[in-house]
Amino acid sequence: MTTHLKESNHKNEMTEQMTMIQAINDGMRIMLEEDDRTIILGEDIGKNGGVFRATEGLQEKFGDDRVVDTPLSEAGIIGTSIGLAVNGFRPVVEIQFLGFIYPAYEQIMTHVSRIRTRSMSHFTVPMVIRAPYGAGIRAPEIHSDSTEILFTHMPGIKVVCPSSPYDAKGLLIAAMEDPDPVLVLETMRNYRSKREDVPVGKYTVEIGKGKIVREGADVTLIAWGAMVTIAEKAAEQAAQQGISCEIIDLRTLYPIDRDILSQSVQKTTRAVIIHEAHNTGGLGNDIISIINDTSFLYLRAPVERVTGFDVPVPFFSLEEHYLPTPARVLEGIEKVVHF
Amino acid sequence: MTTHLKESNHKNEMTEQMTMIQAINDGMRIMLEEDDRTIILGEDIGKNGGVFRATEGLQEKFGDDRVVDTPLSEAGIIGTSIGLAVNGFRPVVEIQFLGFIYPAYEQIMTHVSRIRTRSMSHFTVPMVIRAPYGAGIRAPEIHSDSTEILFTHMPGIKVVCPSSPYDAKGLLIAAMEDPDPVLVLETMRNYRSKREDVPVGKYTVEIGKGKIVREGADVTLIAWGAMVTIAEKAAEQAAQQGISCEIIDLRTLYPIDRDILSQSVQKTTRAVIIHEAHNTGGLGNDIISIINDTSFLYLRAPVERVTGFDVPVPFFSLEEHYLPTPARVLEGIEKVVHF
Amino acid sequence: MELDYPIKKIIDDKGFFIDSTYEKQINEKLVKEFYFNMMRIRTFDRKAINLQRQGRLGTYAPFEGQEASQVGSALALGSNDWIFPTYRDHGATLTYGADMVRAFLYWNGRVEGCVPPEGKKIFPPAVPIATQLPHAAGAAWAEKRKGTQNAAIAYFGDGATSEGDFHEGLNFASVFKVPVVFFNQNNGYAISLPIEKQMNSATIAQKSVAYDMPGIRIDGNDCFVVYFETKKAFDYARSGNGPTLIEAVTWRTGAHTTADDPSKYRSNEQGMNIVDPLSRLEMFMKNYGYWDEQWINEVNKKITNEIESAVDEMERFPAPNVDDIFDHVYAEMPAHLAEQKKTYLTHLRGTAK
Amino acid sequence: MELDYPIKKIIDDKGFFIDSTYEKQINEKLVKEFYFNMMRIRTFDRKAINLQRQGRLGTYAPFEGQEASQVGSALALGSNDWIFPTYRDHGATLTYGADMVRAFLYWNGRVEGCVPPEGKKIFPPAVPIATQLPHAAGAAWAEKRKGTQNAAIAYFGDGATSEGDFHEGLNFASVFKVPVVFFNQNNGYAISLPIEKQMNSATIAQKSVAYDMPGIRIDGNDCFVVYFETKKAFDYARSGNGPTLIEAVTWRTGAHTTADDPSKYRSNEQGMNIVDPLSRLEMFMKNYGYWDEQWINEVNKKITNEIESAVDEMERFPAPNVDDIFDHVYAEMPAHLAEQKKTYLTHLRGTAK
Ligand SMILES: Cc1ncc(C[n+]2csc(CCOP(=O)(O)OP(=O)(O)O)c2C)c(N)n1
Ligand SMILES: Cc1ncc(C[n+]2csc(CCOP(=O)(O)OP(=O)(O)O)c2C)c(N)n1
Ligand SMILES: [Mg+2]
Ligand SMILES: [Mg+2]
Repeated sequence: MTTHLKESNHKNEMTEQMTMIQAINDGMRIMLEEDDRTIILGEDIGKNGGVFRATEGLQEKFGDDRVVDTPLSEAGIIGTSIGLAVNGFRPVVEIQFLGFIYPAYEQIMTHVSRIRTRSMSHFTVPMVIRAPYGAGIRAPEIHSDSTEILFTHMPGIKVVCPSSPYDAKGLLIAAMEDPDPVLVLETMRNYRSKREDVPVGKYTVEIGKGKIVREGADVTLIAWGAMVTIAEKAAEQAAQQGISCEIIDLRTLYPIDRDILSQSVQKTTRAVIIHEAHNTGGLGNDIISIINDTSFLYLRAPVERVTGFDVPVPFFSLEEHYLPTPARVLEGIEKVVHF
Repeated sequence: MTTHLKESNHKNEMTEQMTMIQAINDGMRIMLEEDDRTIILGEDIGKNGGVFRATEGLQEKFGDDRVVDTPLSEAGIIGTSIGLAVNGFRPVVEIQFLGFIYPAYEQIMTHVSRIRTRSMSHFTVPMVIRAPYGAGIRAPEIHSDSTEILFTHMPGIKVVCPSSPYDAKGLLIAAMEDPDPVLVLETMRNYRSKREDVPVGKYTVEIGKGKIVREGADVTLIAWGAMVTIAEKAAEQAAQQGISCEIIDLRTLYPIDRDILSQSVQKTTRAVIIHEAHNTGGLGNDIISIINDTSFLYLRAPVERVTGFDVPVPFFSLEEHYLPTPARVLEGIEKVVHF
Repeated sequence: MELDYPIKKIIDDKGFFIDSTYEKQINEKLVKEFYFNMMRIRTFDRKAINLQRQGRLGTYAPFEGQEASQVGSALALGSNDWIFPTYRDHGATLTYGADMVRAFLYWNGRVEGCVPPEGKKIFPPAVPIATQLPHAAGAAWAEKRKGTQNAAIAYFGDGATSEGDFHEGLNFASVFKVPVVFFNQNNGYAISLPIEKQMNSATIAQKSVAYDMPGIRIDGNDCFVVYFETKKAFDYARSGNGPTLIEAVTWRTGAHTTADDPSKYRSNEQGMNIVDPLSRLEMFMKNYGYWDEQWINEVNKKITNEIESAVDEMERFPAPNVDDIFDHVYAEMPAHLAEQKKTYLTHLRGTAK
Repeated sequence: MELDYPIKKIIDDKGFFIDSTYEKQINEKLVKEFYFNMMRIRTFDRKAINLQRQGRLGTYAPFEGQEASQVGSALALGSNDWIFPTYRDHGATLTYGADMVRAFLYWNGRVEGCVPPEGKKIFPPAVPIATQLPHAAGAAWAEKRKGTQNAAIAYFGDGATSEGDFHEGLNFASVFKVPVVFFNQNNGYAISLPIEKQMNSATIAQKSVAYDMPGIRIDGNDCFVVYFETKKAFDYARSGNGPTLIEAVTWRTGAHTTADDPSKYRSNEQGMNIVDPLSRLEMFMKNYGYWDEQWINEVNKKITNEIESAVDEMERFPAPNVDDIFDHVYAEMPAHLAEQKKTYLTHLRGTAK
């Protein structure tokens, strides 16, 4: 990959047990301390600390002109942040839920992603947009969308999607240091689902790099966000049948780490993609195309996709039926193995 | 396919030579005459007849309360049309260019496509959104987007994309009679590029059905909109090398006609997809997935895609370099044939 | 601008008439209707919070403090009018005729909660803020084009005024002079954001000037002024004069939702000076001889019974049907979706055994 | 509301002072600056139309009739201020210091046309209507936060007021009291739509009430009033008072763009009563002794030369570089894009031979 951020080495560094939401908070705190161009904006992020507490304590510490409660106006937030970004600041915007980013879609599609191109790099938009996304937390309608592809089909921005506290902090800091706009998708299901050791200092996780979270020989499972856990559970069950799964946590959705995908699939010769977005038009298709382009002759079975259905994300009493489950993933694994 | 509209039979019917823009105009005229629930809304569609003249003469004929010039406000147009649609009307909205649909994206994504689901079919949105799209007519920035996938990853709406006058009228009427919302993408390059015989009366082209526009044996070319012509030119050149191309004009982008794709690819064993949208996240990926799912064992070579690049559609002095050309398609054909 | 938009009231904080011109129009029937409906939705609201605490309901958005606004406005509607609520307006829709069982179901993540009784033009609650304003304008426009006397009302909060859709909805409504009432409940906060940070304007009512439509500012805790002013706006709309913007100044007594902790962003004292709309009505009833203990007791019993049995019915409601997630996407299911449904139902049967 | 927002003028249609308080502030230097700049951009504009007719330029959006608005406002800016134009505001950006060769290039579909001279804070023209308003608010906010005295101006048309971004931009600017001037050119039409159908409000200026910000309505064909009122708004902004909305009432003499046929939607008589801003300035100059034939001839010659040589340079400008479509998407090109570029350049070389 070509991004200039390198994964740091922290072998001897102090760490702390953090949840993903704490790690995100910590990442913003560090950058607010280090770089006074950093400015955080969003709805209810100040006194309230954000509806998920991602910005808890930051306004108290850095003041309400650096951690700014904005009016309820996503296009306004992104639009003014563009002005801030082209004029020397580094805005980090919280969109309360990914499903509420749509009013700002024009600003992102026609400006955030295109100002560099349009001005031949004279103006740039070093902006981070953070958005909680995904289903499974019994939230009201529209709060559970995972429409990542609306942003991966948009040259000019990058999209990352951490699944762990460590990656969340490292990718967020990388995004905040990136010279270009980065959308950070945060899976709500993982906000508090586990703690892990996270360095207390500054470090980055390179944008554009996936990670093998489980090594295996027979099938490659490709997932991101909350689906990594689903893949892990399915892999456990498959192991009991003697099927060895390798799992890739994609981590960056644009630009995709093609090398990690092709290397793994060429080794295992089979792939199952898991995502919670709708099947049609989902990012799974991009991954199938990458496999088609790079590993056609290696494949022993058609690539399987286990995804959300082609229906609006249901109201929460039925959302479990929308989301991929370990059982459905297992079926996909069996299908490619027994093809 | 499952839509209830059936292709009519017009062997003995009167026809007239029409361009695509005339055929579209004619389709709206017929429905305005036939169904007084029809109401046309948009910017500059009244006196001015639309910036492309698609609605020319309609306001004069049907009055300014049925062919309505609206304020410059896409979310307002779509939003109020939702109210009209749930309350008995059948709005047909013109968005001046697809690149200006983004301000209405929230209304389309969270309402147009979801009101049926949300209300268990109690409220429905029989609305048509027409949008000229695509590059190649030396238009200013943002006027040349082909972001169809923003709407094919949106359960609840259908997307059609005619490339010929006949299909344009037939699909438009089918869309206007459809009980669900339909986005009609109109490739500007074909508005006046050719005339053909079009029945003067009412007929429909079934939504969800592709069309073989050239039969062939060696490679299947899959295209829609302006790219059909590009595919045809490439097929001519390939024929000179003795390569026989079959061409599918997809016509409907959601739901895709999986049968026509799998039948053709299983016959030819090779496929090249041509679209002007960006490669990453483009509809080509969906088609590769369909081929993966249905025709894995038939394929002799990885599917090729010849598409717009992963860059914002350039300003028009360079747009020819963004768009697929017959020469690039020919390379793709050679690649799959000589794999 | 505040001076140009004084808050209109009919009764004061102690329940005495300020504007006695209304004395004649307010009779026992009306007063009891107010009391009944306000008490009914208050009881519903508190019950919902309780159910949520017990894990019998999902996250819930309470409207306590806003009963006069919701009941006063909803009672002003005719039975063929349209109503476009938000998630916080179940008080209004229940008053207008929504089904209480379904209102509970809604908060249990049941899509059935969005389906109105046949013939009641109650739109599903808008979750994306302000998006319902253009819908209401469109539905009202349709009524106008049909030549009926029906109108529409859109409910929305102070925070909603910052969204583009607020502006586009009002602009359309004013340009096409459609019979719609934009009913704003200014409850002081949008989640944690106080109105002073939401907007620079002293009032919401004054935003009507941008569209040359009437704008009025009323005491949203005075059910009488809410009722009569909404009625006026409807009359104005039905007579072909177009839309009105009403700012009902009220107060959200509780949390934004049951998932929210208001102590993080507002002090306990805030809102202390605001007299609860139900207490105010009670005082009014006592002041003017409408208070009838026996009737009150009966009414309260009736309400309790209704609510208990609605909860009961909600909890005995048939379990959610997986088919529903597939069956209402299109009028006719596309082939690929039918396949997804079939595969999934087969899978479910497989894992069930 | 129209009465509350009378159109301010300094000179009348015949070029005589109405408001003589300005007599002292208007001196020869200023008058000549106005004349020079207005004549310069008029000549540019007409040249561009000609070039388009000859096929030497793409579709072009003329601004004839709006020169007083564009020059009067642009001259009021300080050299460190920001300017956020639309496609129709090349008159303003040229006056402010944009490069004329690049202005021509822009209309030839050359992305180079968006790149301002170093140090000039000229944003690329906004094509999606009204989207630049929040940008201007944000850039102004940045200046405020940096503690400078710089401000920003956003240009936009009457049609733009209908978009949500107009509303959201003005709301943000007023809430955060940022130093920005929202400069509206009400030229009567948005393509074919007359302002009466765009909005129900009698004026655009009154929309300022929604944000409690100053709104003024000026004669956009009177370069003096445009200049002094814009300057006032900038002073107000620089002093920390926040934004102003200015409605400059003007007229688009020509077509919306060279692809548009205005006879479809407006009659020839419309606008006949409007005195051309340049003629008006000429009358003023003659009325008050500023008209100096010799200087005029020199200036016109100078302008013609400048424009001819700009056209010349535009046409001799290096051909568009295919690399550019790949090179400015990210600071560092992602691998897959590098591969696309390489493959395509190889393909090009292959087909070239
Ligand atoms: C477009 C959008 N952005 C954000 C949200 C999240 N959200 C839900 S309610 C709310 C505050 C609404 O405030 P207000 O309009 O005053 O209504 P209230 O909740 O006070 O009734 C927010 C920000 C949303 N639902 N939609
Ligand atoms: C979001 C969006 N919708 C539609 C268009 C197409 N369009 C270009 S200019 C224009 C009219 C603009 O009118 P106005 O704001 O009055 O500016 P003027 O052209 O008169 O200077 C329209 C509708 C656009 N550029 N952007
Ligand atoms: Mg509120
Ligand atoms: Mg205009």
